[in-house]
Amino acid sequence: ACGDAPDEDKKGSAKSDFLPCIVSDAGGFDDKSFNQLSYEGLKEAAKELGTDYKDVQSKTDQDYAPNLENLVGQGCDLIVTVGFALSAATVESAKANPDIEYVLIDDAADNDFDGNKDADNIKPILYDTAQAAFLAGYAAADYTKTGTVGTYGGQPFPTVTIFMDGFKQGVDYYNKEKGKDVKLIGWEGNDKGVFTGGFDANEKATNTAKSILDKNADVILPVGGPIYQGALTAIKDSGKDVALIGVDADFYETDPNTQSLVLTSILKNMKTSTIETVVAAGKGDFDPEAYVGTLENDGVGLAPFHNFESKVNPSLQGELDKVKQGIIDGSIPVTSYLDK
Amino acid sequence: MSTDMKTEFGEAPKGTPRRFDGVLREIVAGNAMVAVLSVVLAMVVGSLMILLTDENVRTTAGYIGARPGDFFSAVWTSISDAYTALFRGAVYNTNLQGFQGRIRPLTETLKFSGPLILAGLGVGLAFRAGMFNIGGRGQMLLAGAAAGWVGVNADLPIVLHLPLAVLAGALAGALWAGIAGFLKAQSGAHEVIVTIMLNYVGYYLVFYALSKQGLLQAPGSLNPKSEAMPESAILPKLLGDRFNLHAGFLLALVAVAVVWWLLNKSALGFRFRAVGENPDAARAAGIDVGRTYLVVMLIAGALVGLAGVNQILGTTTSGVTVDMDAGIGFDAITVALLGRSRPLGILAAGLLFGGLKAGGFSMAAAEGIPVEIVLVIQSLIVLFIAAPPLVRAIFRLPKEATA
Amino acid sequence: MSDTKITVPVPADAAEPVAVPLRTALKAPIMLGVVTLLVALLVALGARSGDTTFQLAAETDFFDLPEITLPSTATVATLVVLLAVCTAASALLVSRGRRTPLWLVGLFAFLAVTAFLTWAAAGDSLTVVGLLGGSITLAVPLVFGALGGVLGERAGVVNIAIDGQLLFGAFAAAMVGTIVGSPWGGLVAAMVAGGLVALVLGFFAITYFVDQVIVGVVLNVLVIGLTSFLYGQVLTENPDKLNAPEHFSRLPIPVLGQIPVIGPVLFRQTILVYLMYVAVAVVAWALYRTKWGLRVRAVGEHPKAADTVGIKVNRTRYTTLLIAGLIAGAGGATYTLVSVPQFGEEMTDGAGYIALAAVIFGRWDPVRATLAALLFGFASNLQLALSVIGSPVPSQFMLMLPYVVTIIAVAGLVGASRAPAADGVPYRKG
Amino acid sequence: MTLELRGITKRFGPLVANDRISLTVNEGEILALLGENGAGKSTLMNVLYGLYQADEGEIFLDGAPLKMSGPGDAMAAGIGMVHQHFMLVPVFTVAENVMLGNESTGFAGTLDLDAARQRVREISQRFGFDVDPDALVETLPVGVQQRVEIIKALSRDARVLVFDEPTAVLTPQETDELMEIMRQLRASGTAIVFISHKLREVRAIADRITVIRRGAVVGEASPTATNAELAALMVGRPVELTVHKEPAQPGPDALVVRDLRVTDDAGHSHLDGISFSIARGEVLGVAGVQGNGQTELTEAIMGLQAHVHGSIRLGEHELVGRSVRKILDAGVGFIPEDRQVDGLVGEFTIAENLMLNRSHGKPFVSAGTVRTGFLEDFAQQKLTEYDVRASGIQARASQLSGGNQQKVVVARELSRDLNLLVAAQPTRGVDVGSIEFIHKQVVATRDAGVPVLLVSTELDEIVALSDRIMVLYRGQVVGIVPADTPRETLGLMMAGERPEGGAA
Ligand SMILES: Nc1ncnc2c1ncn2[C@@H]1O[C@H](COP(=O)(O)OP(=O)(O)OP(=O)(O)O)[C@@H](O)[C@H]1O
Ligand SMILES: Nc1ncnc2c1ncn2[C@@H]1O[C@H](COP(=O)(O)OP(=O)(O)OP(=O)(O)O)[C@@H](O)[C@H]1O
Ligand SMILES: [Mg+2]
Ligand SMILES: [Mg+2]
Repeated sequence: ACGDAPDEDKKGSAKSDFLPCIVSDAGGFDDKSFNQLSYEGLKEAAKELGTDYKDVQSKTDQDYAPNLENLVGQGCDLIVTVGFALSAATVESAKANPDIEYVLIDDAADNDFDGNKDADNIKPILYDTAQAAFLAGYAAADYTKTGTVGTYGGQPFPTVTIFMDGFKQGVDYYNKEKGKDVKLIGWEGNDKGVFTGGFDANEKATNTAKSILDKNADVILPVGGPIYQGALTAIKDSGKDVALIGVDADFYETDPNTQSLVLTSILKNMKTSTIETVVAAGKGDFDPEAYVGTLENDGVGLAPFHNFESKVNPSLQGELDKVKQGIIDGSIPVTSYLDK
Repeated sequence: MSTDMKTEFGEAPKGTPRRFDGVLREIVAGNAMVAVLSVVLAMVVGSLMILLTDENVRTTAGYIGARPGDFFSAVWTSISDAYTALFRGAVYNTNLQGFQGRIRPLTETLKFSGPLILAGLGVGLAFRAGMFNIGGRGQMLLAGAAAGWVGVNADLPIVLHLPLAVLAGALAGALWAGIAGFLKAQSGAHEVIVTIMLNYVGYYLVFYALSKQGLLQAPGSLNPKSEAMPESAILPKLLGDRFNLHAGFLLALVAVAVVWWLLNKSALGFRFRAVGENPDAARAAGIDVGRTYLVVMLIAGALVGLAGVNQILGTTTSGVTVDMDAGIGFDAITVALLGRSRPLGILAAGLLFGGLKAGGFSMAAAEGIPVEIVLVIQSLIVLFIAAPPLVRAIFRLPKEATA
Repeated sequence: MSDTKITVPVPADAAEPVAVPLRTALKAPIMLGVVTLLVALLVALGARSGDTTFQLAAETDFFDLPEITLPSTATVATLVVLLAVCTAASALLVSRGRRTPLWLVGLFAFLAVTAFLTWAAAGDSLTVVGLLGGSITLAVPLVFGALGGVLGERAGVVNIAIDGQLLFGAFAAAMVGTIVGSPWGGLVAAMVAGGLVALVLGFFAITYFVDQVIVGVVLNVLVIGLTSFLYGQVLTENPDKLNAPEHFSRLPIPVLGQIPVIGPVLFRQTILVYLMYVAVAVVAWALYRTKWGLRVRAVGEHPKAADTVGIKVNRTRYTTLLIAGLIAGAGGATYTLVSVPQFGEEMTDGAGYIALAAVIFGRWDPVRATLAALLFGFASNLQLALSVIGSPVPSQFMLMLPYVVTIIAVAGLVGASRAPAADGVPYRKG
Repeated sequence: MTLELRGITKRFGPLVANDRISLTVNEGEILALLGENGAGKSTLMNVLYGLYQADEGEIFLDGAPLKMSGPGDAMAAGIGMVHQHFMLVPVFTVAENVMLGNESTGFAGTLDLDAARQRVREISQRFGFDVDPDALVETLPVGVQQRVEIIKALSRDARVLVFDEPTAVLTPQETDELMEIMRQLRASGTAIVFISHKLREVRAIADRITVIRRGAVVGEASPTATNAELAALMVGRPVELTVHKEPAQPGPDALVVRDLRVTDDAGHSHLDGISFSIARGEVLGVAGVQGNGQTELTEAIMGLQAHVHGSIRLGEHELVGRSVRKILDAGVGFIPEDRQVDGLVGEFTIAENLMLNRSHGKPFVSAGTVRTGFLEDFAQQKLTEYDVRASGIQARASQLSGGNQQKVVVARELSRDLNLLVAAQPTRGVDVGSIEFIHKQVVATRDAGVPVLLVSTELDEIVALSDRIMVLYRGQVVGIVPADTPRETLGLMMAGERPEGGAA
């Protein structure tokens, strides 16, 4: 079918000449995780600013430097880089191009470990996800009927294990407070835990989830992009009543397939942070100060129960609010790799 | 892939190694025309994919009946922009100021081709002795980890430190590949299986080392990554700090020369080729076939190892990661095959692939064209070059007289 | 002509016999010894107390099977002794010039695995059914891929493109399965996709005599490039309409599924697993028992001989390759129609290369290749099961397990294997 | 029934393998084709059998033109062929090989192996063969494999049968049996084309003889012609058919083999305690049907066998347990029985093949580098000396004809100082001209004082060259006899019968 020709080229519309850009890590922009959320944030910010944007995906670690270099060559004014893996390349590029603003997601940009970021024009954006995961752990422990909850990750990266760490602390805290003995499968701390070995949704992910369900867990927290798809399959296959906990974004909204399964999600508001940072930079207010998302500043949080509202203990939400308060005021300590 | 077909069966084909050759020799015989046309053909297919990604083309296609001119000009712009970006990224960038800036892409191409040539030599050399080395990934990882470990932990002046780190890498690569050679020699274990498995084992081994304080993980860090390399262990830049091209490329050129000598002039290479072409005759002529498998894998592993060294001490000096092989271990197979397992062929194939890689980054950044297109173009080039009669038929060239 | 009398050989005088070691036969006892030592070392260095429980029954079982609880340390110690006995038996046999029988190796493997499990799962319990059942699911794409590989190579075409066939199959299954709205449509599409890759392989390798290794390796790259491209450009544009296939769900077989242990392991699987059983049986039967199979094997062993009896060599190779592609493609469907309900870039993660290893490991025999794939699946699943229990070994070493097991098996037990004689050699007529 | 080839021309690139050849074969007649290596005999037969398409010319069966697009058509027309290089699948059983392409099937394409077995038995019975239908072809001695080829051809009721050098691998007895079969077939009306380099056989059985040289028919000969006449016609010059040699001047024993035992990986015994010695300047011929341990004997001496017990002493050196390289360095020259498998690297040039077993040092290698100049001079010299017909020293070995390949191997082995020469089947498949040359070289080597171990299935060759003859049967020495022992006695010994007067 042939449509009508447009009267005028739409590209001619007025634009700011600010050019924000983004580089993914090896996971790509469809990782259902931080690359995707940051990318969506950048797109939205560009729309809000009325500017063009450029994006490139990396396939391997060796792509970061050339990708950054080529973006610099394209005249980007701000470059968002996603993930700790890009840290070194970002620092290098930032040092070489002091006029360009950089936003590094999920890493402190401190490769010499002196406690300070290594280039002034980088804004590191970090999330103390353990705090939110702590709440999820508490909720899971309260929800479980079998007395067993489980988790598994893609690979033992700190940005992954921080979820598992917080989750474990939440379960432990619940056990201590309530004198219960809810068991956590899949994470013992110190890198000992269950990992699929990669961030692909594949049979390994499914089987990993299945093994955990075999141990009688009825709440499961998969951490690492699309590997939660494996849990979906495993849950459906098992025919059991198992609840899923999402990560990064509220699964209830981002993946409607999960609506009947998702107990809650551990939120990392990367989209919002990206939008805010990029829009501010576009308006000339780039603030290179590091940002750490916490429960207090709503950088991290716990999603609503949605369909599970009726299935959880009526008192749970109240307890969670109290725990959250405790974490914010420091009376309930939550540790993570960010405290070093 | 066996070689123990015995006598009496007349013309029953013997062994594999020759399979890597017959057709390949034809490639040499085929003229440069076929090579050029293969590239053209692959680019044409690439163009179709480029068009698919271009929104302008898609929208104008929507009203092609109403204003076909729009469509065709969009098509033209799309393709020419893409390949211009490829050229600008790989050879010469007219957009930049000054000759130095403009020629920079060429130096990037050379930088990218360095490890491809080194690893390609490793795969190709093993091929010549009848060993199919799919273990480039593992060998690069182990080599990079070893070089990185020496880089981070030794405190020496550059004249000692750098060679020591390079050597450590080559040695680690050699040992890792040597396992496959050793097992083949000792128990006949098929090198294809062993090298594939060693890729994974090597990956997790390096991963473990990178996750362990005191082994390779940067002190105080929790990420699976080592410290950055110190100045004294970094391959020097060849054209000053403005260019990324480093001495790894020289290493590759030297390796080409050495492997050329090895294969064509040395007694050892003579034995490699003899074993690769006919292990039975080699054995009857007093050549220790098992030992040859081991030796060739050691050298091949060292070469692939140098590709890993090139990455850690040259291209990405910010530290060892589990992803540092960047698929080069597998690309090397294609490079070696395209280069017909001959050193100069591998040099040429490595340069071509290096250029496509450099250009691919530029296409992605400038035109938003997915880098997968480069993969597709690469593989099509190899396929077409390997099938001259097909290319001739497509372009209706006269048939070459069969030898 | 000095001697007219017939000389009869004199019996040997004291020439001392110099024996060259029976290397091939010695491999088995050496390997068994190494494994025994490793297991013993585990116990010595990492003694773990507590009981180990093996759960035999699945929860939904018809019969109630008891759990077996064993004192960990004592059991492992006993098993190590048994392992040592097996090793000694093997060494004894070899010293008498015999070979180590397969059943002994099998028994040894069973004991070694049990010992390892008992040790690793001390203080915890292990679901045997889950362990075995999961092994099968993990092996499904490998088995299909290996069958495809075996068929191709039996006809004389080295099929390195298995990975490409799996990946393209997975892609087609996801996309078509979603569009058609039925997993069956997806399965058919996956097979067609695998067949397509095979035909391209045939086109270059058979018609144009291009080196089969080159074509195979390159096709894998090409398929990665194409599927990743289409994924990024097409599937992600509208994932709900293009990349959300409906699933094959589990389909327990009524009576068989109720057999203790075997039932839940073998007969409470998805339709693809049952298809796999059928495929293995049919391929094995067709290859060894039918006219077609005889011709395929002839073409792979000695194409010229086949030609002289009027068999169309290249046509046979094409059809066999096509069938191989269809089978491998079906294996690809597992990724998107069983494992997870969507396609992801490079989601086969090199499984095709593992399938290739299974082909060689299985000595180009469909049943043996299947067993090799199952061994790999078992080792992978063992790794998972143990890390879920919370094994004392760091996760990276657990993840290495299947690959290390394969190397040990290939080096220790299989050794040199002989491919079809004409494997990889293009056939040109005079 | 009459088969007629008219003006057949077949080219391989620039090479004209068959140049307007015309032939006729009639029912109940044996036509022999003679010609030196590479004359084009097999090519012509492959055209006849549909394996090759002729560039020009036609084939007529009973006056009607035959359209041939493949062997299928030939078989359908009743043409069968026993190929020079066996067309058997080594890993198949006899029955499977015989049924291949002509399978009887049951339900759903299932093979009917029983029918095939039955057919094998039937034909075996008719011609008095002893062939187990279920034996794997690769485990069979070549003589039996030859029979399988024949059964295969007969099982399709061929009216025209082509035998392309069927006797190259047979013992005298087997050859006689084959001749008998051919006579039987002729009597039953089959037309036969018979190719052989052995003039004696040709004269014994042929009704007519056609001689081909360089692709073209050069003449007809009658079976009554003398060997010398036939040879001259074939080669185009007079050929010396008998080996002239002086009586041996044996020196002290140089090679002493004591109680040699060889087993294979599976533990089967191939040599069962054999002992013998060879003196300097003496040729010991090893006769025996192939598969009775000859291969294992030569390979054991060369260090190529894995499981060897006993003693092989060459002068001061014990050879058992040494590496091949050390054995070669001890001055042992080796002409392997299959030049293409063990003797040459096909993809290597002639020059490279000439240095194949001396790649570790002088004179071809110094400081790890091949001395190219030296090698080329050397190769050039050997090319002339041994009259190797090739485009040059850079020609690949695989491009040479069999006779010339054999000359390259012989040149390599004889161009260094030897203390022992092991020659296995040195003239297999080689034409009379080249045989003459190789035989002279072997005698010259002996006369230079080198002990020679000669293994051949060709009794003529053994008798002509040897000073003493050792007969092997089932891995044991039946006896060691003088060279003038009657052929009948040798034949019986090869069948395992101990000669009279010899103690066990
Ligand atoms: N026969 C052989 N088969 C395979 N590899 C060999 C053989 N001979 C030597 N090599 C390899 O080539 C290398 C250098 O060759 P060279 O001839 O110097 O060996 P070599 O062992 O020093 O010789 P020699 O034993 O005569 O002293 C050796 O170190 C060895 O790795
Ligand atoms: N497929 C082929 N391609 C190229 N040349 C060939 C081919 N087959 C045979 N030739 C050449 O054609 C010529 C005739 O070969 P042919 O095999 O017919 O000889 P022949 O008379 O049977 O010799 P022999 O007595 O050694 O068996 C030889 O020069 C040979 O090298
Ligand atoms: Mg810092
Ligand atoms: Mg011939």
